[in-house]
Amino acid sequence: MLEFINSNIQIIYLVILMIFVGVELIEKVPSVLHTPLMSGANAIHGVVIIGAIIIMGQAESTFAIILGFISVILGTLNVVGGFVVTDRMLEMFKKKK
Amino acid sequence: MLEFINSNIQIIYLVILMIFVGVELIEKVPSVLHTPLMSGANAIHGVVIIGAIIIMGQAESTFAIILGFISVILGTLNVVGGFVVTDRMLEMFKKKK
Amino acid sequence: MNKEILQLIYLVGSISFMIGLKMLSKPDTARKGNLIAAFGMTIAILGTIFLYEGIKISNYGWIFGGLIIGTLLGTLSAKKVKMTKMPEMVSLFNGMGGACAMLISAVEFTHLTHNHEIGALPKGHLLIIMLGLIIGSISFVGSLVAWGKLSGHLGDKTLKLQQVVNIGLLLLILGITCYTIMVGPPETITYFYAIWGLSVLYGILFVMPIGGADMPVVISLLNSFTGVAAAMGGFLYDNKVMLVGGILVGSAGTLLTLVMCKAMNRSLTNVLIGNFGGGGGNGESTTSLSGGHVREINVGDTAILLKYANNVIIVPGYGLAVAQAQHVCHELEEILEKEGVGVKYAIHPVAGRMPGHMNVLLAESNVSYDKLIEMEHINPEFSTTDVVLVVGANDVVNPAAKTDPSSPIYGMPILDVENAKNIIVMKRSMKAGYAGIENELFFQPKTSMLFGDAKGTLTKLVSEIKAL
Amino acid sequence: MNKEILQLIYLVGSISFMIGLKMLSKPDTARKGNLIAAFGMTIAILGTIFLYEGIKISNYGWIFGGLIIGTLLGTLSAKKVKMTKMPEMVSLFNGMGGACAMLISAVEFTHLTHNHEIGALPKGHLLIIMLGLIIGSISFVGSLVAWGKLSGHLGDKTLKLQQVVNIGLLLLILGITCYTIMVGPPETITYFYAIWGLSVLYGILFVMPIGGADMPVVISLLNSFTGVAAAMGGFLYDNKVMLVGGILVGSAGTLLTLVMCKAMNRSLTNVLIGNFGGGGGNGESTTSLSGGHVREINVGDTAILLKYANNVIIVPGYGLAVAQAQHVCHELEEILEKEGVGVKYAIHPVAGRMPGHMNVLLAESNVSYDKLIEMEHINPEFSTTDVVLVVGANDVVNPAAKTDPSSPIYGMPILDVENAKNIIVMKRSMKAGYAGIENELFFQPKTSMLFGDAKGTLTKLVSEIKAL
Ligand SMILES: NC(=O)c1ccc[n+]([C@@H]2O[C@H](COP(=O)([O-])OP(=O)(O)OC[C@H]3O[C@@H](n4cnc5c(N)ncnc54)[C@H](OP(=O)(O)O)[C@@H]3O)[C@@H](O)[C@H]2O)c1
Ligand SMILES: NC(=O)c1ccc[n+]([C@@H]2O[C@H](COP(=O)([O-])OP(=O)(O)OC[C@H]3O[C@@H](n4cnc5c(N)ncnc54)[C@H](OP(=O)(O)O)[C@@H]3O)[C@@H](O)[C@H]2O)c1
Repeated sequence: MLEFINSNIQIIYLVILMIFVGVELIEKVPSVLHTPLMSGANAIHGVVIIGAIIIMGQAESTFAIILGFISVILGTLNVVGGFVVTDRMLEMFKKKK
Repeated sequence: MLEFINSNIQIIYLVILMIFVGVELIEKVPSVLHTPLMSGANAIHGVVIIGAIIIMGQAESTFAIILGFISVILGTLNVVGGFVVTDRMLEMFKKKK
Repeated sequence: MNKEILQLIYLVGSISFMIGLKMLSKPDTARKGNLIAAFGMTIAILGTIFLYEGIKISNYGWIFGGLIIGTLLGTLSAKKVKMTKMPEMVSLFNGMGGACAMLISAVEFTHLTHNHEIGALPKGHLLIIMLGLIIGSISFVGSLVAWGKLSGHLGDKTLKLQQVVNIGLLLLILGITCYTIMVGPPETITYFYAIWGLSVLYGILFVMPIGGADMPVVISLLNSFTGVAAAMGGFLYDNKVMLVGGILVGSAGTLLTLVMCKAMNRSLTNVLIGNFGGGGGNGESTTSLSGGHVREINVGDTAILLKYANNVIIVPGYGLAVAQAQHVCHELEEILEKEGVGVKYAIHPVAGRMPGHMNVLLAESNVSYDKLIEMEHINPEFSTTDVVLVVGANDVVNPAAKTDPSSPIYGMPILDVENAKNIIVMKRSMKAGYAGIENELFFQPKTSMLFGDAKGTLTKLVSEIKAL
Repeated sequence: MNKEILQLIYLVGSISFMIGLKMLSKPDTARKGNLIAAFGMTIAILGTIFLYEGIKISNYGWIFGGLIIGTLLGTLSAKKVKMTKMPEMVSLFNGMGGACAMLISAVEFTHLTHNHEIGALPKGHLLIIMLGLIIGSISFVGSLVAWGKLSGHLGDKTLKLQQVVNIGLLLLILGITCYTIMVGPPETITYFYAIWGLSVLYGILFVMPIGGADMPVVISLLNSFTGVAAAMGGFLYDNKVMLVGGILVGSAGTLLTLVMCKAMNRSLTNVLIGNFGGGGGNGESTTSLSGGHVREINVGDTAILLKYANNVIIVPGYGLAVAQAQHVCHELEEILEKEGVGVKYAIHPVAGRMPGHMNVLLAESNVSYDKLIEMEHINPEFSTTDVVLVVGANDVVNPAAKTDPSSPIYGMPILDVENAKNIIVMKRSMKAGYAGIENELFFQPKTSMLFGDAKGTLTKLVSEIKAL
């Protein structure tokens, strides 16, 4: 345990700081923005697509190619759909006369 | 440059995240708390005392011992004085009937 | 060299996620923040494709193919979805992310078993892969179920002892995972697929019993799950941008879930495990517990009351969304404004079935943003208001939240409509709202009920006022 | 093993700094937050003493000696300092931290030159050490100067071409530093001491010309400097807790500085380089530009006005602090309350000479926290207030901030005292306040001036009201 903590101390600091940043960013959000924010965060975790690209890029067997291809599509859906939907929601909030 | 960034990438992430945390924490602070907060932050940077302890602990020459001793005293002043002053200020803010 | 540049790109991407999320949390900058995050994502993706070491040239076709298909499908569905179907859409996209994390784990597991002896698999890697698999699967299947419920394809189904089964299942999954990692038995591969299957099952059982109306909370929770699953990818590939994106969303999503629960005055456990207490008043009744009587009003009288009022506050609720009455509601507002009546909307944070539901809905029908006043700011104004028009809202105007400690919604902040001179409530019947409890407001002397579907009634109201 | 435990202690310490700072930014939790940060500091210090590798047994005496002396001196001076002298004290403690960072750099430099050939010193280390030296020295000397100014030992001294000299000096320092690090000349040691000396000089010249009243902003800036200097120590020893503490304070301090400037409607550059524009109205005049006249009132009439008012708002300003009139002000409040007059205090964010100055001052005299109302909340109340008593405030009630775009304070939010039925202004003369500009408020028909030292006048007022 102690050993594990020590060999990963940098990552542990990073993770703790990130959690802090995430929490701080949300604390101030007005309730009107809850849904767009949820949707924007949803798009951001689509960064998992990078993992999909990596496995796709290294795939050799048909199994890996098929799964990789599917996961690239799914990841892209998450990213693109997420950002577009968020943008559409936020478009509605712009002040109108 | 590129090389430097790469060999210190973890630290760079750490520093950026910390800056973010610092900024986020302050953004919400009501003006009443500016002075206590400044004073509390002042106490926290007294963590430099740890450096003073390290040089003191390893000191061999008289020069190092004297400078180390002075810096331990100065650092302690910063830490202890800082926290006590902050506490005194905040004590005043507690609700009174 | 490539590697160094890629690191730098990831750094910029990570920062753009943080800044984007920060800007997303303020109304003025939200839209720009979304674009910044999208920019960071784009460079991170392109950087990975062109600079990541070990991507085989022959696979570029597949990668771009997948990207193009995903982009087309994603853009199309995101563009054409109706505003009221947003939560479903978000849930679906979230599920895609979960599935992606799940598949990555599956592929990486086969790599792992290829390159190492079973029984000598590196424990750290295995743990990360399995966590990614479990969380990703739960998020994937859970999101699909949530989507099904929101769009009405699935009802609430509760097995007997549901909670016991769920907890048992979760323990079983974790147990097998620990055993597999620690001991590294020869059947590791079998166990891996067993864990996968059980996780999928758990995803279904986890979301199935939760009330359809609680879905926004659940979606937010699953959103943060997918974030954590993405972060596992970050650990796996030692990839900072995945780590930052995943963990940011994981922590922000968790807090957002709690904030949403708080706005409804329910605990997360309450949402996940129990449904509301008695649900007594679900039947209809026209006399209240305290003996008050219901006073009905017709469209003609309402029209007169509204036309000659100085100021009117409209309180929209879930019923407005059900009836899709936002456009005619805006029409009513315009006509009244033309007659010199001041009209505002009172927006309760949890009116409707998702946070900001009313804002999104009314914005869709071009209601000016300045007219949407949040609860804290509008509450003091009710006492000087001539007419309050409650359109399909119920719980958010229920005074029991303030007066009756035994009520399930006790403590939830509500709109103080009962301070106004006249209150007109539009709904179809005397049935209860989401919380399933009776509403004393409907029996108060100042309140009149205008029964009927919100859209129909509002349309009639508009033509009546025009005719006056 | 020791090393591992120490890492863990540092981790806990770092987290406690973050949590402490977070709690410090909310009124309810501020005090606890301070204690949590202090706890984290304590374990980090003790951990270093007992677990750091390479601390010689023979030096424990010195270490504990230093700690004990520092603790005694620190506690004593912090306990007995007067509340109004707080900014001085903070400045002094900040200077100690800067000096500590500076000395560490000096010692580490001698280590470096011991262990390496001159000319082959490791560049990275050298850079960190020099930055620590420069920033630490500036912070140390600058804080001392700020302390001197605040406590009145030092006046404002501006050389001709001060800004040019300062910038030149800074460039010189940076130039020598770069040269020394890059080239590694044989005179490295000489250059090092030259840099040290020049930094000390820069610290003096940097703070000297800045107006005494701007010191709180400067202290906040120097505070963040010390944070950065501490972070250099973190890099030097690869010590995470120093890094976290230093950088947190560096970034939080910088933002705090900007927030403080914003509350005064001045830019940081403005504070650091220029003094206020014309400073025209610094002489006395009894007719305003727009022709209004000053109406005087005596203590007797004021007493009657106050006693028979329904509600009174007291607006404290810098003059209250100068006159040390907070206790008698509280006495006045109590007497009025006893007579059935509702009394509140209107707190402007930058009234006085440091943020929260008025809160600290009034709290010292036991004024209840509930009676101190912040600007945004009290502004709507002025229109229903019978008497506003302005005690030694000037700029914060100057309507020019709202009406005169050419005024140096234009755009600063102010207290809307001119909406009240009667305004009584207590000050010694018609002289201007901090911004050096005339105040139309004093010439308005509803305003009466009550000249004299705040403490004396308030004391008379109290006995007059008692006698009535
Ligand atoms: N916003 C969120 O994030 C969120 C998420 C989950 C749960 N919730 C919960 O949802 C509730 C929201 O309160 P609310 O006041 O907006 O809604 P509500 O309490 O659910 O009441 C909605 C009312 O609208 C009426 N209605 C339904 N269809 C209608 C139609 N076509 N025309 C006219 N009226 C119609 C219903 O009465 P009839 O059947 O008699 O017509 C019902 O009483 C709260 O309890 C909240 O905690 C909110
Ligand atoms: N709070 C901060 O952080 C901070 C920091 C730096 C600068 N500032 C600046 O300081 C100003 C604060 O505004 P303010 O309204 O509080 O103060 P002010 O504008 O400086 O005015 C103070 C007034 O008090 C009077 N006074 C001085 N000694 C007195 C005594 N013994 N008895 C009675 N009256 C006395 C002076 O007039 P007489 O000489 O006629 O008596 C003076 O006009 C703002 O301009 C702000 O930007 C604030």
